[in-house]
Amino acid sequence: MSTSVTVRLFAALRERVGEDRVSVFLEGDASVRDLVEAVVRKHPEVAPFERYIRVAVNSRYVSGDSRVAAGDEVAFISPVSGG
Amino acid sequence: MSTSVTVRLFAALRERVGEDRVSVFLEGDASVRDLVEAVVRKHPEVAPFERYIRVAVNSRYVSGDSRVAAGDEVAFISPVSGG
Amino acid sequence: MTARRSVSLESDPLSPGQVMAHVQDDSAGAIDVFVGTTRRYTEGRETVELTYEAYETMAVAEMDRLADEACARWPLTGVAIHHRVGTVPVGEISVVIAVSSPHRAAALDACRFLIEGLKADVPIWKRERYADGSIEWVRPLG
Amino acid sequence: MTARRSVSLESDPLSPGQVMAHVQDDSAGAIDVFVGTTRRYTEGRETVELTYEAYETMAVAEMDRLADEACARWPLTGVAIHHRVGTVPVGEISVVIAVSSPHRAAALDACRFLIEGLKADVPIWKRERYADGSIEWVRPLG
Repeated sequence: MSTSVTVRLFAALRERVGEDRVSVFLEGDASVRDLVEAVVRKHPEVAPFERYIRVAVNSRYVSGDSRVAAGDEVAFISPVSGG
Repeated sequence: MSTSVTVRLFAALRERVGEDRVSVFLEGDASVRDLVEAVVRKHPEVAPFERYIRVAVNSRYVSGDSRVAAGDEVAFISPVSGG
Repeated sequence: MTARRSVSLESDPLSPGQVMAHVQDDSAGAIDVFVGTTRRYTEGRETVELTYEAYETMAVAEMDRLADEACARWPLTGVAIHHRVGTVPVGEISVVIAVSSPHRAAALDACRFLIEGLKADVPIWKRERYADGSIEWVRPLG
Repeated sequence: MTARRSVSLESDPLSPGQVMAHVQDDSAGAIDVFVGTTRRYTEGRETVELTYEAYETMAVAEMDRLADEACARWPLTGVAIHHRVGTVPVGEISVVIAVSSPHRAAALDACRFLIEGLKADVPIWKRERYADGSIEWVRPLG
């Protein structure tokens, strides 16, 4: 079984990729870590951000072990600078 | 040589004594400690405050060893409660 | 106690007085208000304006989570966090955090917790436009 | 850097916005404002109003000294301390302290230092009038 996951991008990461969302296919029971790797394979320009990105699923930060399911809203959060 | 020193009183201490200033005579080279003792002798109602009072001379807190000179503005500061 | 609560993203200028009004309460003796403004000079470079971009739904959710956590840790009567998005010229306000409590230490501690938490976790990003014409996202790699 | 400075005792109602305006500065990125208000309930007793009495010349001198000390310890761009005297009904403001700095930690630390210093040293005294009719100076014996 393969799922399409769309990831929202913002700010520097959005500009770097040139899109405000990217989609990848994940096989079976994929983790957040698998998702990040799949995005970096498809969009190598994300690589410099990889170690700084936190992943949010449905508006909450999640760990790399978390699972991603079809229908989840996923976002890559590069270091924030509000305030 | 004897000096008359006037001490300003505020708030609870003022109400306790019933006056907003009291005067005492001090002999010679008197310290702040001597002044407090002289006021308590003359106005025994000040005694409950004695250990809590800080003394200000010319708008600055001073230690018990400080000297009091004629013309100084002296005040007894009971525990403050501003803010 | 249930604290008054106001969390929002705003595209119009922020008013500290209005944010403070959200936390005023007869049982509060202390209010602490933190205001972040656009600074003209940073390490000698002149800034003209900042632009804030937010992941809006999550930013509001994170600000709410921070407010929940502050209310769990301190006896608060009100918490407000208002952050601006879009372009903010020098001298204007980007964020206002207001906290009320019966006790001043709680108001001060909670306000600090909220601004530190906001800067660490709330998905809002800042792009700086300098007087020399350059435009940069602020520390995109942490 | 020379910080903007405003220290005063006021018999009219205090406005946090006006006090804050005294410390606003292009080179400040952070402003912290502490507001003390008259609380209705203290340990279950209802307060109707407070009356503040000051040894005015010394109170201003001590607030100035605290501002000097804060400016010596932190890189501040502005310090304002305004305290009300006379009668302050429940819900009104008794004190506003505003501090600005390029750095938020400095603004927060200095604001806390000033309110703690004010409560410890500035010769101002508070008399509480309760709903049950009694009138008391607050902790006259420490």
